[in-house]
Amino acid sequence: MRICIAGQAFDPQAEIAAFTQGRDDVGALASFVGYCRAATDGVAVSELRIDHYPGFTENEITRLAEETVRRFDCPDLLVIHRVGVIRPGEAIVLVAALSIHRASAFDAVKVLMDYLKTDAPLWKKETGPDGARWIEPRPEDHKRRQKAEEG
Amino acid sequence: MRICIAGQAFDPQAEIAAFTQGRDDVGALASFVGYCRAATDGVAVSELRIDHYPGFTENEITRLAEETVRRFDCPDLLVIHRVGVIRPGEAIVLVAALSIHRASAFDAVKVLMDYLKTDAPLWKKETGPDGARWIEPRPEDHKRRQKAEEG
Amino acid sequence: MVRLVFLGKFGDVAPAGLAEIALPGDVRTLSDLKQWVARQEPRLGQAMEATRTRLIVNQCVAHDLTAPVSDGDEVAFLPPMSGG
Amino acid sequence: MVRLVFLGKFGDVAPAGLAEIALPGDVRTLSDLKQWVARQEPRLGQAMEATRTRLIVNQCVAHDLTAPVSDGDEVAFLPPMSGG
Repeated sequence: MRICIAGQAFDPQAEIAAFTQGRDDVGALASFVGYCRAATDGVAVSELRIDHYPGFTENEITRLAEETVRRFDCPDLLVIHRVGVIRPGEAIVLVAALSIHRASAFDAVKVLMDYLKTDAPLWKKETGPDGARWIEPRPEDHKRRQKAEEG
Repeated sequence: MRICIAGQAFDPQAEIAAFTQGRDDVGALASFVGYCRAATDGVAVSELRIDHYPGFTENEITRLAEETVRRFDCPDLLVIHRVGVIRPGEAIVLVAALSIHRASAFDAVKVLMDYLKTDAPLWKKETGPDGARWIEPRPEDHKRRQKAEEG
Repeated sequence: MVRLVFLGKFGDVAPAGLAEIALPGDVRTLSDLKQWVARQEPRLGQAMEATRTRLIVNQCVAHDLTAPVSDGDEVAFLPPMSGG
Repeated sequence: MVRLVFLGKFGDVAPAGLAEIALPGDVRTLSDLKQWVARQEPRLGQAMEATRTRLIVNQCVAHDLTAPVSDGDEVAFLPPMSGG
Protein backbone atom coordinates (compact mmCIF):
# COMPACT_ATOMS: atom_id res chain seq x y z
CA MET A 1 0.00 0.00 0.00
CA ARG A 2 1.34 3.43 -0.89
CA ILE A 3 -0.22 6.68 0.34
CA CYS A 4 1.27 9.93 -0.85
CA ILE A 5 0.43 13.58 -0.29
CA ALA A 6 2.01 15.32 -3.28
CA GLY A 7 3.03 18.96 -3.11
CA GLN A 8 3.99 18.96 -6.80
CA ALA A 9 2.29 17.86 -10.03
CA PHE A 10 2.53 14.11 -10.60
CA ASP A 11 2.09 11.85 -13.63
CA PRO A 12 -0.77 9.47 -12.78
CA GLN A 13 0.01 6.95 -15.52
CA ALA A 14 3.70 6.77 -14.58
CA GLU A 15 2.71 6.23 -10.93
CA ILE A 16 0.30 3.44 -11.87
CA ALA A 17 2.94 1.83 -14.09
CA ALA A 18 5.41 1.80 -11.16
CA PHE A 19 2.69 0.46 -8.84
CA THR A 20 1.81 -2.49 -11.10
CA GLN A 21 5.42 -3.29 -12.09
CA GLY A 22 6.15 -7.01 -11.74
CA ARG A 23 2.76 -7.95 -10.28
CA ASP A 24 1.76 -10.98 -12.36
CA ASP A 25 -0.06 -12.47 -9.34
CA VAL A 26 -3.04 -10.14 -9.66
CA GLY A 27 -5.37 -9.98 -12.61
CA ALA A 28 -7.28 -6.76 -12.10
CA LEU A 29 -6.31 -3.10 -11.88
CA ALA A 30 -9.01 -0.49 -11.40
CA SER A 31 -8.14 3.15 -11.10
CA PHE A 32 -9.58 6.62 -10.91
CA VAL A 33 -7.92 9.96 -11.61
CA GLY A 34 -9.61 13.25 -10.80
CA TYR A 35 -8.29 16.21 -12.78
CA CYS A 36 -8.54 19.94 -12.23
CA ARG A 37 -11.01 21.07 -14.88
CA ALA A 38 -10.63 24.33 -16.81
CA ALA A 39 -14.25 25.12 -15.90
CA THR A 40 -16.80 24.04 -13.26
CA ASP A 41 -20.44 24.20 -14.36
CA GLY A 42 -19.39 26.50 -17.21
CA VAL A 43 -17.42 28.90 -14.98
CA ALA A 44 -13.69 29.17 -15.72
CA VAL A 45 -11.33 27.97 -13.00
CA SER A 46 -7.95 29.68 -13.02
CA GLU A 47 -6.59 27.90 -9.98
CA LEU A 48 -7.44 25.33 -7.36
CA ARG A 49 -5.75 25.29 -3.97
CA ILE A 50 -5.94 22.37 -1.59
CA ASP A 51 -5.07 22.79 2.09
CA HIS A 52 -4.07 19.88 4.24
CA TYR A 53 -3.06 19.34 7.85
CA PRO A 54 0.42 17.75 7.67
CA GLY A 55 0.64 14.46 9.52
CA PHE A 56 -3.05 14.23 10.32
CA THR A 57 -4.08 14.17 6.64
CA GLU A 58 -1.64 11.33 5.79
CA ASN A 59 -2.74 9.35 8.85
CA GLU A 60 -6.43 9.74 8.10
CA ILE A 61 -6.06 8.75 4.43
CA THR A 62 -3.96 5.74 5.49
CA ARG A 63 -6.70 4.72 7.93
CA LEU A 64 -9.38 5.00 5.19
CA ALA A 65 -7.19 3.03 2.76
CA GLU A 66 -6.53 0.27 5.31
CA GLU A 67 -10.25 -0.01 5.99
CA THR A 68 -10.84 -0.38 2.22
CA VAL A 69 -8.13 -3.03 1.82
CA ARG A 70 -9.64 -5.07 4.66
CA ARG A 71 -13.20 -4.71 3.47
CA PHE A 72 -12.57 -5.70 -0.15
CA ASP A 73 -9.71 -8.14 0.43
CA CYS A 74 -7.70 -6.03 -1.96
CA PRO A 75 -4.02 -7.03 -2.14
CA ASP A 76 -2.70 -3.56 -2.93
CA LEU A 77 -3.77 0.05 -3.07
CA LEU A 78 -2.19 3.30 -4.28
CA VAL A 79 -3.44 6.74 -3.25
CA ILE A 80 -1.87 10.02 -4.34
CA HIS A 81 -3.51 13.31 -3.44
CA ARG A 82 -2.22 16.68 -4.56
CA VAL A 83 -2.11 19.60 -2.15
CA GLY A 84 -1.11 23.21 -2.75
CA VAL A 85 -1.83 25.16 -5.93
CA ILE A 86 -3.14 23.07 -8.83
CA ARG A 87 -3.55 24.25 -12.43
CA PRO A 88 -6.27 23.14 -14.88
CA GLY A 89 -5.34 19.84 -16.50
CA GLU A 90 -3.26 18.64 -13.54
CA ALA A 91 -4.24 15.53 -11.61
CA ILE A 92 -5.76 16.13 -8.16
CA VAL A 93 -6.26 12.59 -6.93
CA LEU A 94 -5.33 9.08 -8.01
CA VAL A 95 -6.69 5.90 -6.47
CA ALA A 96 -5.65 2.52 -7.91
CA ALA A 97 -6.44 -0.96 -6.64
CA LEU A 98 -4.89 -4.27 -7.62
CA SER A 99 -6.96 -7.34 -6.96
CA ILE A 100 -7.55 -10.90 -8.08
CA HIS A 101 -11.00 -10.13 -9.47
CA ARG A 102 -12.35 -7.06 -11.16
CA ALA A 103 -15.36 -6.57 -8.89
CA SER A 104 -13.28 -6.06 -5.74
CA ALA A 105 -10.80 -3.78 -7.56
CA PHE A 106 -13.67 -1.60 -8.83
CA ASP A 107 -15.42 -1.51 -5.48
CA ALA A 108 -12.24 -0.65 -3.58
CA VAL A 109 -11.52 2.35 -5.83
CA LYS A 110 -15.11 3.57 -5.83
CA VAL A 111 -15.61 3.33 -2.07
CA LEU A 112 -12.24 4.87 -1.24
CA MET A 113 -13.05 7.81 -3.56
CA ASP A 114 -16.35 8.23 -1.70
CA TYR A 115 -14.48 8.22 1.62
CA LEU A 116 -11.93 10.75 0.38
CA LYS A 117 -14.64 13.19 -0.75
CA THR A 118 -16.15 13.46 2.70
CA ASP A 119 -13.63 12.14 5.23
CA ALA A 120 -10.14 13.11 4.04
CA PRO A 121 -8.79 16.19 5.86
CA LEU A 122 -8.42 18.30 2.73
CA TRP A 123 -9.90 21.66 1.86
CA LYS A 124 -10.41 22.91 -1.69
CA LYS A 125 -10.49 26.54 -2.73
CA GLU A 126 -11.40 27.40 -6.30
CA THR A 127 -10.40 30.69 -7.88
CA GLY A 128 -12.41 31.87 -10.89
CA PRO A 129 -13.43 35.17 -12.50
CA ASP A 130 -15.60 36.07 -9.48
CA GLY A 131 -12.87 35.45 -6.94
CA ALA A 132 -12.12 32.54 -4.66
CA ARG A 133 -14.49 30.22 -2.84
CA TRP A 134 -14.04 27.25 -0.53
CA ILE A 135 -15.74 24.06 -1.70
CA GLU A 136 -17.80 22.03 0.77
CA PRO A 137 -19.01 18.47 0.20
CA ARG A 138 -22.35 18.40 -1.59
CA PRO A 139 -25.28 16.56 -0.03
CA GLU A 140 -24.92 13.85 -2.71
CA ASP A 141 -21.33 13.23 -1.57
CA HIS A 142 -22.58 12.51 1.93
CA LYS A 143 -25.33 10.30 0.56
CA ARG A 144 -22.80 8.38 -1.54
CA ARG A 145 -20.54 8.04 1.52
CA GLN A 146 -23.50 6.70 3.51
CA LYS A 147 -24.28 4.19 0.78
CA ALA A 148 -20.62 3.12 0.61
CA GLU A 149 -20.74 2.48 4.36
CA GLU A 150 -23.88 0.36 4.10
CA GLY A 151 -23.13 -1.43 0.80
CA MET B 1 -13.71 7.02 -28.99
CA ARG B 2 -10.94 4.58 -29.83
CA ILE B 3 -11.46 0.82 -30.17
CA CYS B 4 -8.44 -1.33 -30.84
CA ILE B 5 -7.90 -5.07 -31.29
CA ALA B 6 -4.22 -5.52 -30.48
CA GLY B 7 -2.27 -8.45 -31.89
CA GLN B 8 0.82 -7.46 -29.90
CA ALA B 9 1.49 -6.61 -26.24
CA PHE B 10 0.56 -3.03 -25.39
CA ASP B 11 1.43 -0.66 -22.55
CA PRO B 12 -1.86 0.23 -20.82
CA GLN B 13 -0.53 3.28 -18.98
CA ALA B 14 1.08 4.74 -22.12
CA GLU B 15 -2.22 4.23 -23.99
CA ILE B 16 -4.19 5.97 -21.22
CA ALA B 17 -1.67 8.82 -21.15
CA ALA B 18 -2.13 9.34 -24.91
CA PHE B 19 -5.92 9.11 -24.52
CA THR B 20 -6.10 11.81 -21.81
CA GLN B 21 -3.52 14.12 -23.42
CA GLY B 22 -4.75 17.71 -23.55
CA ARG B 23 -8.24 16.96 -22.17
CA ASP B 24 -8.64 19.64 -19.50
CA ASP B 25 -12.40 19.80 -20.18
CA VAL B 26 -13.11 16.57 -18.32
CA GLY B 27 -12.52 15.99 -14.65
CA ALA B 28 -12.78 12.24 -14.27
CA LEU B 29 -10.89 9.28 -15.67
CA ALA B 30 -11.85 5.78 -14.62
CA SER B 31 -10.09 2.77 -16.01
CA PHE B 32 -9.74 -0.95 -15.74
CA VAL B 33 -6.92 -3.21 -16.91
CA GLY B 34 -7.21 -6.99 -16.88
CA TYR B 35 -3.89 -8.82 -16.84
CA CYS B 36 -2.95 -12.38 -17.68
CA ARG B 37 -2.27 -13.95 -14.29
CA ALA B 38 0.55 -16.42 -13.69
CA ALA B 39 -2.01 -18.70 -12.03
CA THR B 40 -5.79 -19.15 -12.02
CA ASP B 41 -7.26 -20.56 -8.80
CA GLY B 42 -3.81 -21.77 -7.82
CA VAL B 43 -3.10 -23.52 -11.15
CA ALA B 44 -0.17 -22.18 -13.18
CA VAL B 45 -0.99 -20.60 -16.54
CA SER B 46 1.79 -20.82 -19.09
CA GLU B 47 -0.10 -19.19 -21.92
CA LEU B 48 -3.40 -17.62 -22.80
CA ARG B 49 -4.66 -17.48 -26.36
CA ILE B 50 -7.54 -15.29 -27.47
CA ASP B 51 -9.31 -15.94 -30.77
CA HIS B 52 -11.30 -13.25 -32.52
CA TYR B 53 -13.31 -12.94 -35.71
CA PRO B 54 -11.65 -10.13 -37.67
CA GLY B 55 -14.06 -7.37 -38.62
CA PHE B 56 -16.98 -8.73 -36.65
CA THR B 57 -15.16 -8.49 -33.30
CA GLU B 58 -14.18 -4.84 -33.88
CA ASN B 59 -17.72 -3.96 -35.01
CA GLU B 60 -19.37 -5.64 -32.04
CA ILE B 61 -17.04 -4.00 -29.50
CA THR B 62 -17.62 -0.63 -31.18
CA ARG B 63 -21.38 -1.18 -30.92
CA LEU B 64 -21.10 -2.04 -27.20
CA ALA B 65 -18.88 1.00 -26.60
CA GLU B 66 -21.26 3.34 -28.44
CA GLU B 67 -24.16 2.02 -26.37
CA THR B 68 -22.14 2.73 -23.20
CA VAL B 69 -21.22 6.27 -24.32
CA ARG B 70 -24.89 7.05 -25.00
CA ARG B 71 -26.16 5.51 -21.81
CA PHE B 72 -23.72 7.26 -19.44
CA ASP B 73 -23.28 10.48 -21.40
CA CYS B 74 -19.59 9.76 -21.39
CA PRO B 75 -17.55 12.15 -23.59
CA ASP B 76 -14.83 9.66 -24.47
CA LEU B 77 -13.99 5.98 -24.23
CA LEU B 78 -10.91 3.87 -24.97
CA VAL B 79 -11.03 0.09 -25.43
CA ILE B 80 -8.02 -2.07 -26.24
CA HIS B 81 -8.35 -5.85 -26.31
CA ARG B 82 -5.47 -8.21 -26.92
CA VAL B 83 -5.88 -11.20 -29.21
CA GLY B 84 -3.43 -13.98 -30.05
CA VAL B 85 -0.95 -15.49 -27.60
CA ILE B 86 -0.65 -13.64 -24.29
CA ARG B 87 2.00 -14.28 -21.62
CA PRO B 88 1.51 -13.95 -17.84
CA GLY B 89 1.89 -10.35 -16.76
CA GLU B 90 0.72 -8.91 -20.10
CA ALA B 91 -2.42 -6.80 -20.31
CA ILE B 92 -5.45 -8.51 -21.86
CA VAL B 93 -8.00 -5.70 -21.81
CA LEU B 94 -8.07 -1.98 -21.10
CA VAL B 95 -11.21 0.11 -20.77
CA ALA B 96 -10.92 3.81 -19.89
CA ALA B 97 -13.65 6.44 -19.70
CA LEU B 98 -13.32 10.20 -19.51
CA SER B 99 -16.26 12.04 -18.08
CA ILE B 100 -17.30 15.23 -16.30
CA HIS B 101 -18.21 13.40 -13.10
CA ARG B 102 -16.71 10.37 -11.47
CA ALA B 103 -19.92 8.37 -11.14
CA SER B 104 -20.53 8.21 -14.89
CA ALA B 105 -16.87 7.43 -15.64
CA PHE B 106 -16.95 4.54 -13.14
CA ASP B 107 -20.26 3.21 -14.38
CA ALA B 108 -19.21 3.37 -18.03
CA VAL B 109 -16.07 1.30 -17.40
CA LYS B 110 -17.83 -1.19 -15.17
CA VAL B 111 -20.76 -1.79 -17.49
CA LEU B 112 -18.61 -2.00 -20.62
CA MET B 113 -16.40 -4.61 -18.89
CA ASP B 114 -19.55 -6.59 -18.06
CA TYR B 115 -20.63 -6.38 -21.71
CA LEU B 116 -17.20 -7.47 -22.96
CA LYS B 117 -17.17 -10.55 -20.71
CA THR B 118 -20.34 -11.95 -22.21
CA ASP B 119 -20.97 -10.17 -25.51
CA ALA B 120 -17.62 -9.50 -27.18
CA PRO B 121 -16.79 -12.04 -29.90
CA LEU B 122 -13.61 -13.29 -28.24
CA TRP B 123 -12.62 -16.78 -27.13
CA LYS B 124 -10.07 -17.51 -24.45
CA LYS B 125 -7.99 -20.66 -24.24
CA GLU B 126 -5.78 -21.21 -21.20
CA THR B 127 -2.81 -23.55 -21.28
CA GLY B 128 -1.58 -24.93 -17.95
CA PRO B 129 0.18 -28.05 -16.66
CA ASP B 130 -2.88 -30.21 -17.48
CA GLY B 131 -3.12 -28.99 -21.07
CA ALA B 132 -5.34 -26.40 -22.73
CA ARG B 133 -8.97 -25.54 -22.03
CA TRP B 134 -11.40 -23.06 -23.52
CA ILE B 135 -12.91 -20.63 -21.03
CA GLU B 136 -16.66 -20.03 -21.07
CA PRO B 137 -18.42 -17.18 -19.26
CA ARG B 138 -19.32 -18.14 -15.70
CA PRO B 139 -22.94 -17.88 -14.54
CA GLU B 140 -21.96 -14.84 -12.43
CA ASP B 141 -20.73 -13.06 -15.58
CA HIS B 142 -24.16 -13.47 -17.12
CA LYS B 143 -25.83 -12.31 -13.91
CA ARG B 144 -23.57 -9.26 -13.82
CA ARG B 145 -24.39 -8.54 -17.47
CA GLN B 146 -28.10 -8.83 -16.68
CA LYS B 147 -27.73 -6.41 -13.77
CA ALA B 148 -25.77 -3.98 -15.96
CA GLU B 149 -28.63 -4.05 -18.47
CA GLU B 150 -31.23 -3.33 -15.80
CA GLY B 151 -29.24 -0.87 -13.60
CA MET C 1 -18.19 -21.22 -52.87
CA VAL C 2 -19.10 -20.55 -49.25
CA ARG C 3 -16.50 -19.54 -46.67
CA LEU C 4 -16.90 -21.18 -43.26
CA VAL C 5 -15.28 -19.75 -40.13
CA PHE C 6 -15.07 -21.77 -36.92
CA LEU C 7 -14.22 -19.80 -33.81
CA GLY C 8 -12.92 -20.80 -30.38
CA LYS C 9 -13.31 -24.46 -29.50
CA PHE C 10 -15.02 -25.15 -32.85
CA GLY C 11 -11.79 -24.13 -34.59
CA ASP C 12 -9.90 -26.88 -32.74
CA VAL C 13 -12.00 -29.64 -34.30
CA ALA C 14 -12.83 -28.12 -37.69
CA PRO C 15 -10.85 -29.71 -40.53
CA ALA C 16 -9.00 -27.33 -42.85
CA GLY C 17 -11.08 -28.65 -45.75
CA LEU C 18 -14.18 -26.94 -44.37
CA ALA C 19 -12.72 -23.41 -44.67
CA GLU C 20 -14.09 -23.05 -48.17
CA ILE C 21 -16.74 -25.34 -49.63
CA ALA C 22 -18.83 -25.66 -52.76
CA LEU C 23 -22.42 -25.21 -51.58
CA PRO C 24 -23.90 -28.75 -51.42
CA GLY C 25 -27.08 -29.22 -53.45
CA ASP C 26 -29.22 -30.14 -50.43
CA VAL C 27 -28.13 -27.12 -48.34
CA ARG C 28 -30.65 -24.31 -48.73
CA THR C 29 -30.86 -22.77 -45.23
CA LEU C 30 -28.49 -22.06 -42.36
CA SER C 31 -30.07 -24.95 -40.51
CA ASP C 32 -29.26 -27.27 -43.45
CA LEU C 33 -25.69 -25.99 -43.47
CA LYS C 34 -25.23 -26.57 -39.74
CA GLN C 35 -26.47 -30.17 -40.09
CA TRP C 36 -24.30 -30.75 -43.14
CA VAL C 37 -21.23 -29.49 -41.24
CA ALA C 38 -22.06 -31.81 -38.33
CA ARG C 39 -22.21 -34.76 -40.72
CA GLN C 40 -18.83 -33.88 -42.28
CA GLU C 41 -17.09 -33.77 -38.90
CA PRO C 42 -18.97 -35.47 -36.06
CA ARG C 43 -16.69 -33.94 -33.38
CA LEU C 44 -17.74 -30.52 -34.65
CA GLY C 45 -21.37 -31.62 -34.56
CA GLN C 46 -20.96 -32.81 -30.96
CA ALA C 47 -19.20 -29.59 -29.93
CA MET C 48 -22.02 -27.50 -31.44
CA GLU C 49 -24.66 -29.71 -29.78
CA ALA C 50 -22.99 -29.39 -26.37
CA THR C 51 -23.14 -25.61 -26.24
CA ARG C 52 -24.99 -22.56 -27.48
CA THR C 53 -23.93 -21.96 -31.09
CA ARG C 54 -24.52 -18.66 -32.87
CA LEU C 55 -24.23 -18.22 -36.63
CA ILE C 56 -22.97 -15.03 -38.27
CA VAL C 57 -23.67 -14.53 -41.96
CA ASN C 58 -21.59 -11.95 -43.82
CA GLN C 59 -20.70 -10.29 -40.49
CA CYS C 60 -24.35 -10.04 -39.35
CA VAL C 61 -25.89 -12.10 -36.55
CA ALA C 62 -28.32 -14.71 -37.91
CA HIS C 63 -31.44 -14.73 -35.74
CA ASP C 64 -33.31 -17.16 -37.95
CA LEU C 65 -31.79 -20.45 -39.08
CA THR C 66 -34.40 -20.81 -41.82
CA ALA C 67 -32.65 -17.94 -43.69
CA PRO C 68 -31.10 -19.04 -47.00
CA VAL C 69 -27.40 -19.61 -47.64
CA SER C 70 -26.13 -18.43 -50.99
CA ASP C 71 -22.99 -18.86 -53.00
CA GLY C 72 -20.40 -16.24 -51.94
CA ASP C 73 -21.61 -16.07 -48.33
CA GLU C 74 -19.31 -16.20 -45.33
CA VAL C 75 -20.82 -18.13 -42.43
CA ALA C 76 -19.17 -18.16 -39.01
CA PHE C 77 -19.92 -20.59 -36.17
CA LEU C 78 -19.52 -19.02 -32.72
CA PRO C 79 -19.40 -20.84 -29.36
CA PRO C 80 -20.19 -18.77 -26.21
CA MET C 81 -17.83 -15.82 -25.89
CA SER C 82 -15.29 -15.22 -23.16
CA GLY C 83 -13.78 -11.78 -23.58
CA GLY C 84 -12.77 -9.12 -21.07
CA MET D 1 2.36 27.72 24.85
CA VAL D 2 -0.43 26.19 22.78
CA ARG D 3 -0.18 25.88 18.99
CA LEU D 4 -3.38 26.65 17.08
CA VAL D 5 -3.93 25.47 13.50
CA PHE D 6 -6.76 26.84 11.36
CA LEU D 7 -7.56 24.88 8.22
CA GLY D 8 -9.47 25.74 5.06
CA LYS D 9 -11.75 28.75 5.30
CA PHE D 10 -10.81 29.27 8.95
CA GLY D 11 -7.22 29.88 7.85
CA ASP D 12 -8.37 32.83 5.70
CA VAL D 13 -9.70 34.77 8.70
CA ALA D 14 -7.32 33.62 11.44
CA PRO D 15 -4.79 36.31 12.41
CA ALA D 16 -1.14 35.24 12.43
CA GLY D 17 -0.98 36.11 16.12
CA LEU D 18 -3.18 33.11 16.96
CA ALA D 19 -0.70 30.52 15.60
CA GLU D 20 0.96 30.25 19.00
CA ILE D 21 -0.57 31.54 22.23
CA ALA D 22 0.12 31.51 25.92
CA LEU D 23 -2.73 29.53 27.45
CA PRO D 24 -5.15 32.13 28.90
CA GLY D 25 -5.93 31.64 32.60
CA ASP D 26 -9.68 31.16 32.05
CA VAL D 27 -9.24 28.50 29.32
CA ARG D 28 -9.44 25.03 30.84
CA THR D 29 -11.35 22.98 28.24
CA LEU D 30 -11.53 22.78 24.45
CA SER D 31 -14.90 24.49 24.67
CA ASP D 32 -13.31 27.38 26.60
CA LEU D 33 -10.55 27.61 23.98
CA LYS D 34 -13.04 27.72 21.10
CA GLN D 35 -14.98 30.54 22.77
CA TRP D 36 -11.77 32.43 23.59
CA VAL D 37 -10.66 32.15 19.94
CA ALA D 38 -14.07 33.46 18.77
CA ARG D 39 -13.68 36.49 21.06
CA GLN D 40 -10.18 37.25 19.75
CA GLU D 41 -11.37 37.28 16.15
CA PRO D 42 -15.13 37.62 15.66
CA ARG D 43 -14.90 36.67 11.93
CA LEU D 44 -13.37 33.37 12.99
CA GLY D 45 -16.14 32.94 15.57
CA GLN D 46 -18.78 33.59 12.91
CA ALA D 47 -17.11 31.19 10.44
CA MET D 48 -17.05 28.44 13.10
CA GLU D 49 -20.65 29.15 14.07
CA ALA D 50 -21.80 28.94 10.44
CA THR D 51 -20.51 25.45 9.82
CA ARG D 52 -19.64 22.16 11.47
CA THR D 53 -16.30 22.61 13.24
CA ARG D 54 -14.16 19.69 14.38
CA LEU D 55 -11.28 20.00 16.81
CA ILE D 56 -8.13 17.88 16.60
CA VAL D 57 -5.86 17.76 19.65
CA ASN D 58 -2.29 16.52 19.15
CA GLN D 59 -3.36 14.82 15.88
CA CYS D 60 -6.32 13.00 17.49
CA VAL D 61 -9.99 13.81 16.88
CA ALA D 62 -11.58 15.45 19.94
CA HIS D 63 -15.00 13.92 20.50
CA ASP D 64 -15.62 15.75 23.77
CA LEU D 65 -15.20 19.51 24.07
CA THR D 66 -15.10 19.26 27.87
CA ALA D 67 -11.62 17.64 27.53
CA PRO D 68 -8.86 19.80 29.07
CA VAL D 69 -6.33 21.87 27.11
CA SER D 70 -2.80 21.83 28.44
CA ASP D 71 0.36 23.75 27.82
CA GLY D 72 2.26 22.20 24.87
CA ASP D 73 -0.88 21.00 23.07
CA GLU D 74 -1.53 21.53 19.37
CA VAL D 75 -5.18 22.22 18.64
CA ALA D 76 -6.49 22.31 15.07
CA PHE D 77 -9.82 23.76 13.93
CA LEU D 78 -11.29 21.92 10.91
CA PRO D 79 -14.20 23.05 8.73
CA PRO D 80 -16.02 20.38 6.67
CA MET D 81 -13.64 18.57 4.33
CA SER D 82 -13.65 18.57 0.56
CA GLY D 83 -11.08 16.12 -0.76
CA GLY D 84 -11.11 13.71 -3.69
